[in-house]
Amino acid sequence: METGVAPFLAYLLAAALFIIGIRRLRTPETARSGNTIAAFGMTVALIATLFVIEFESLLLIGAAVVLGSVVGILTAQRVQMTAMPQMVAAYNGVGGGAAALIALSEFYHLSEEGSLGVVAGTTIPLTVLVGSVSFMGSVVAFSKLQELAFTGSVTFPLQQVVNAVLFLGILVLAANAFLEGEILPFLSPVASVIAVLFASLVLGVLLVIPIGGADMPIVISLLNAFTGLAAAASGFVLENYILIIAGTIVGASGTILTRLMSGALGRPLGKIIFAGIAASGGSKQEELGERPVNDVSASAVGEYLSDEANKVIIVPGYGLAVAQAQSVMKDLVEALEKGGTEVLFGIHPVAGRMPGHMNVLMTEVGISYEKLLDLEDVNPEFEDADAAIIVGANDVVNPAANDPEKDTPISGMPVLEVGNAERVIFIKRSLSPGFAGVDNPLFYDTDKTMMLFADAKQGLEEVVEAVKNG
Amino acid sequence: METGVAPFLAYLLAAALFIIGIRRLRTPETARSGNTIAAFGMTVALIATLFVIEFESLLLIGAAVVLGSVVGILTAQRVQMTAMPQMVAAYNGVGGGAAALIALSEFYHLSEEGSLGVVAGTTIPLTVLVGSVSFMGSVVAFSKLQELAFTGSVTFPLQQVVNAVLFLGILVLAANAFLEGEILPFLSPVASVIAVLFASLVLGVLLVIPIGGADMPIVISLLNAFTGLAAAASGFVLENYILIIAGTIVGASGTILTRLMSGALGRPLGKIIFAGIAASGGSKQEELGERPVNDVSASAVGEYLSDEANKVIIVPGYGLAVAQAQSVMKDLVEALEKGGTEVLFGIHPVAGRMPGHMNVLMTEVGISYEKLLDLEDVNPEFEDADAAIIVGANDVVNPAANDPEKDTPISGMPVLEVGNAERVIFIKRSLSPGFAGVDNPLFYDTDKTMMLFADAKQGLEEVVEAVKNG
Amino acid sequence: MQETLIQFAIFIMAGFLGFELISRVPNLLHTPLMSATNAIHGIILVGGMITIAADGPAWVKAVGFLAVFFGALNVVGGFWVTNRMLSMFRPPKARVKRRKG
Amino acid sequence: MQETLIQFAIFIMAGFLGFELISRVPNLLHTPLMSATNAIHGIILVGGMITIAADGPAWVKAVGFLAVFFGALNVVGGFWVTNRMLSMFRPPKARVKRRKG
Ligand SMILES: NC(=O)c1ccc[n+]([C@@H]2O[C@H](COP(=O)([O-])OP(=O)(O)OC[C@H]3O[C@@H](n4cnc5c(N)ncnc54)[C@H](OP(=O)(O)O)[C@@H]3O)[C@@H](O)[C@H]2O)c1
Ligand SMILES: NC(=O)c1ccc[n+]([C@@H]2O[C@H](COP(=O)([O-])OP(=O)(O)OC[C@H]3O[C@@H](n4cnc5c(N)ncnc54)[C@H](OP(=O)(O)O)[C@@H]3O)[C@@H](O)[C@H]2O)c1
Repeated sequence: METGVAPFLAYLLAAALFIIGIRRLRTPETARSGNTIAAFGMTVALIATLFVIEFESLLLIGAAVVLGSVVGILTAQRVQMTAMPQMVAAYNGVGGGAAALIALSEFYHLSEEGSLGVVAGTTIPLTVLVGSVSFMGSVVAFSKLQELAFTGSVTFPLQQVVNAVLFLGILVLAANAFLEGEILPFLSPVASVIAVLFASLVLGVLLVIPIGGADMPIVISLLNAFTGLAAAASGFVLENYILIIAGTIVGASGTILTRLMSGALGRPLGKIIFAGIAASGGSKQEELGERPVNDVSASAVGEYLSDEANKVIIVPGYGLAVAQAQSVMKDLVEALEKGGTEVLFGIHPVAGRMPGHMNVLMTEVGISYEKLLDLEDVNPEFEDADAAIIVGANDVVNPAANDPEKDTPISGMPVLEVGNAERVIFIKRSLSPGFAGVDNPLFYDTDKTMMLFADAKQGLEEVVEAVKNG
Repeated sequence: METGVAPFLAYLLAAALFIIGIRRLRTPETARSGNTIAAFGMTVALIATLFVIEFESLLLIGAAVVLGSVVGILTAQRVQMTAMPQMVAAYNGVGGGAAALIALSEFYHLSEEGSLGVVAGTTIPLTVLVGSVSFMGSVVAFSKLQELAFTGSVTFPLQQVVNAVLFLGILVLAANAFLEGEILPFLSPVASVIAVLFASLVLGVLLVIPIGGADMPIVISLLNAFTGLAAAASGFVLENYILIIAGTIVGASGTILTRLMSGALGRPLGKIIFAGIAASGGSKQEELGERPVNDVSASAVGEYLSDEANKVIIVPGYGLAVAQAQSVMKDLVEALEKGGTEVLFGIHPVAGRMPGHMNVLMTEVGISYEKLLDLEDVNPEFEDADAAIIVGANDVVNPAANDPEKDTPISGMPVLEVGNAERVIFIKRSLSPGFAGVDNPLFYDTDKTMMLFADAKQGLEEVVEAVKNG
Repeated sequence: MQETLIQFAIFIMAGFLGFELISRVPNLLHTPLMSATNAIHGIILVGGMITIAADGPAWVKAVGFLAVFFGALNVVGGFWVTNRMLSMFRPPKARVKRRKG
Repeated sequence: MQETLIQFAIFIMAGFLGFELISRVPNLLHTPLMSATNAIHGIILVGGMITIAADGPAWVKAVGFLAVFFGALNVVGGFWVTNRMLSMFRPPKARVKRRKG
């Protein structure tokens, strides 16, 4: 389809606005305006599109857009910050679904016209496949994270074989569509593409159910890249440059974030996706309950903090998000600062369940991002800190990761060196390890470590009380 | 011109190799391979071009390429590192010249075919203009830096008016070429473009002669951007994507470096180019010879360094390059380190006469780049340094730049805070200020500062002797 | 063919650009980044609008309708939630210069 | 027209990409960077080769010859001298981890 000059330039403007928007996501000061600029770019692209399409369809389009927007606003406005991973999954899924449906109807149009070339003939089934996998994969990821269904790792015998057969079937159907029914004469090309769509939906489910809930963010990031590439592929079919540019940029983005996460987890991506080992991770924990720990009360912690601590570094982790303890955390910071104690945060890149997730939760309750130091910046600070308070985290502070004698799933991952602080205070419910299932030697350092066994929220509340009274 | 599939993909590969090559210029470890990769990309592009052109021309092309390569290798192999600015100017100039000549002959071809459209009709004269200005501008810059001709600021009455008239003339000639001689019937289109070329050569000279030699790096960087854009413009005319991509990337590069330099100089680009004030800069120096300074001998400096200094930070500047003192500098480092003194370098972004120039000179003599700290990294180091040795530099260490009461050409420029060191040692020939013509209050701090008045090379040699004996 | 080649060139350029752009976003902002890029791939909505506008039987129209609905949900929800997140990254009142190292 | 538009799109993308690429090169390497990009715009040599190959009178051939000569000088000299510079940036023998700040 030839786009006119004005729409083409509008698309180019939109692409430039996306680029400028993403550039501005580099600093917290400019990030919000960056998002606004990108949204403006989207508006430009959509308005330009209205000029290249027939007038009659406007009503249908308008209805769908309004409906989608309303649902989008309602969900986006209500979601809790701790539920961000599943929200991103949901929006990503519908994007993938849209790509698959568009490819399907484009296939219908092109084969009606009889103008299906090599490019469209191969790209369309691919887009249907990728988009559908992204859709159902995201649905499953959403259900896992929201704990609606498929929690844990769902496996069944011969799973890999079933996946392989299904994938082969999809290839045959795609070839049949491209070759106009020469392979399976009873299936018309359009019917074949529809079959590809449904088979890919099933594949999406099967691919994601064996992966443990904690690995979901990686899956979501990967599916995000997939959806971007599906959009780019649609751009090839529709000969629309804005789709190619924006889709590819998102594809690259998702790829980088995925690599970053799997890298920080110290496990190759392939293992996460194909082995479903994540689920078994949690079960590796050895029974070590016999070793003594320094089990303390919240008031003991509060006393130490208000009497002895001039500088405290807090390390939040996944458990804080689960317990929704972020606003109590703010209370603790205020109580400590009122008493003249300096408070900093050490945010590990993979703390929580989504990259940068802890930063969002802490800023949500009004803790300034200038206090949120990353790994490199905070590690030298522990040396002159009087206490490191670890709330609902384990892996990101586990010195076992850098013990050359141990071979653990987190071996080699740089961690926050909380052990350099004067005292180490853990607030968690038990001695159970975290996501990676690796026991933490710091728990048993009875001279240095205080273990406060409690839910993060309750524990923090009690500590805040104690600090205020202390 | 339609490029075939294979050459097109080869061009795309070449573009990718350029991009990867530039990416690798980010760290000293990878930079050399980056340059090799870019050179390989160039080879790919050139070989691909051999497949799109007629066989008969190969001899002519071969001869020109061999000749150009021989001259290129000979000059590149012989040039001294201190002469890098003029060498870059020279290569840049020939690139601009090539762009202008190509545009001219392309104009001839298209007007013969009668297929000169709006795009080519406007782009070609522009390319001729930009390329020719870049050519002669670079020639003038080269002569200034090599001190062959035009040294200092060459001005004459009504210079701006002459430039404006010349520019208008070029516009008329260009319009005449585009309108097939409708404005000046006695000049054929091709003759008009030739006239544009010659007039632009003159303009190139006139634009650059009033700018002082010290401002030349900025001019060179700007002309570098120009040549890149001329190459991109040729790409539009020849419908060749590799020219567009590579040319634009270089255009962007030159623009950034130019902004960086003029920003660091604290003067808007417009002033540098249109006012020729740079020349007057050096003459602003006030006569302050009466104020006492602590004039010392090389042996006194050597004695202090070997007896009292455990940590020394050296700040090299333009004078070091002029005096070719880089290898003596290496001797000094070795002598000091032998005596157990820690030696670091503080490299200001605009020290010398080209961005990053001092780094090249220091690494040339084998000083490890890990010792070359930039502004941000070195400033905190001065506090526990026993001496800061400033060799042939002034502006980059001048505290007057940050004196709110003074309004100088360098006001606002961040400088190296040498005053925080225990002692400050200047090695320069006189009390004359540097490029910006701003007197340095540190000269007159007789308690803290030692002034060793000497040529950088001689002075350093004597200091090295003294350190060895001390 | 030429057309496809050029699209491929654009694709390669956009890929490089994407890598450069994203790799400079700090971890602090990775969650909003993921959410914002997620919204940007809602650009697929443009494709949906073009497709829905072409002639076709009811089922194809229905498919197009669903696609546009999905796309709009992706775009609007994505940008909205990103904005909500980023509005929390307020600049600190008393700006403390963060010590390096 | 469509062709020119697409070229323009490529131009814009390359411009953004150029900015991102260059702005990440540290000052330490700015001189080699300037020299290397200078060599890259020698790509104009491709244009010279195409032009010289087209038919034309002797003066046009001569112009083309000069253009190719200039272009080759730009390319070869530029990469060569950059390589000379960069070969001096040897990795330090005893690698001292540079203290931050
Ligand atoms: N950020 C990402 O992008 C990402 C993505 C995927 C995976 N991961 C992985 O997730 C892990 C993150 O490390 P992390 O240190 O943040 O978490 P973690 O190592 O998984 O530890 C979480 C801890 O929180 C505690 N906890 C759970 N619920 C709690 C509650 N209600 N109150 C108090 N404590 C509670 C658990 O101990 P109790 O049961 O004893 O309370 C557990 O030890 C890393 O291994 C990382 O690789 C991260
Ligand atoms: N790097 C860039 O990209 C760039 C580009 C354009 C302009 N600039 C400007 O250049 C300046 C660079 O600052 P800078 O501190 O390096 O240099 P500077 O301020 O220009 O000072 C150079 C000093 O070197 C001394 N000198 C000259 N020849 C000497 C010799 N043979 N032996 C010993 N000393 C000699 C001069 O003093 P005596 O005459 O007393 O010896 C002069 O004070 C800045 O103002 C910068 O803005 C830089």
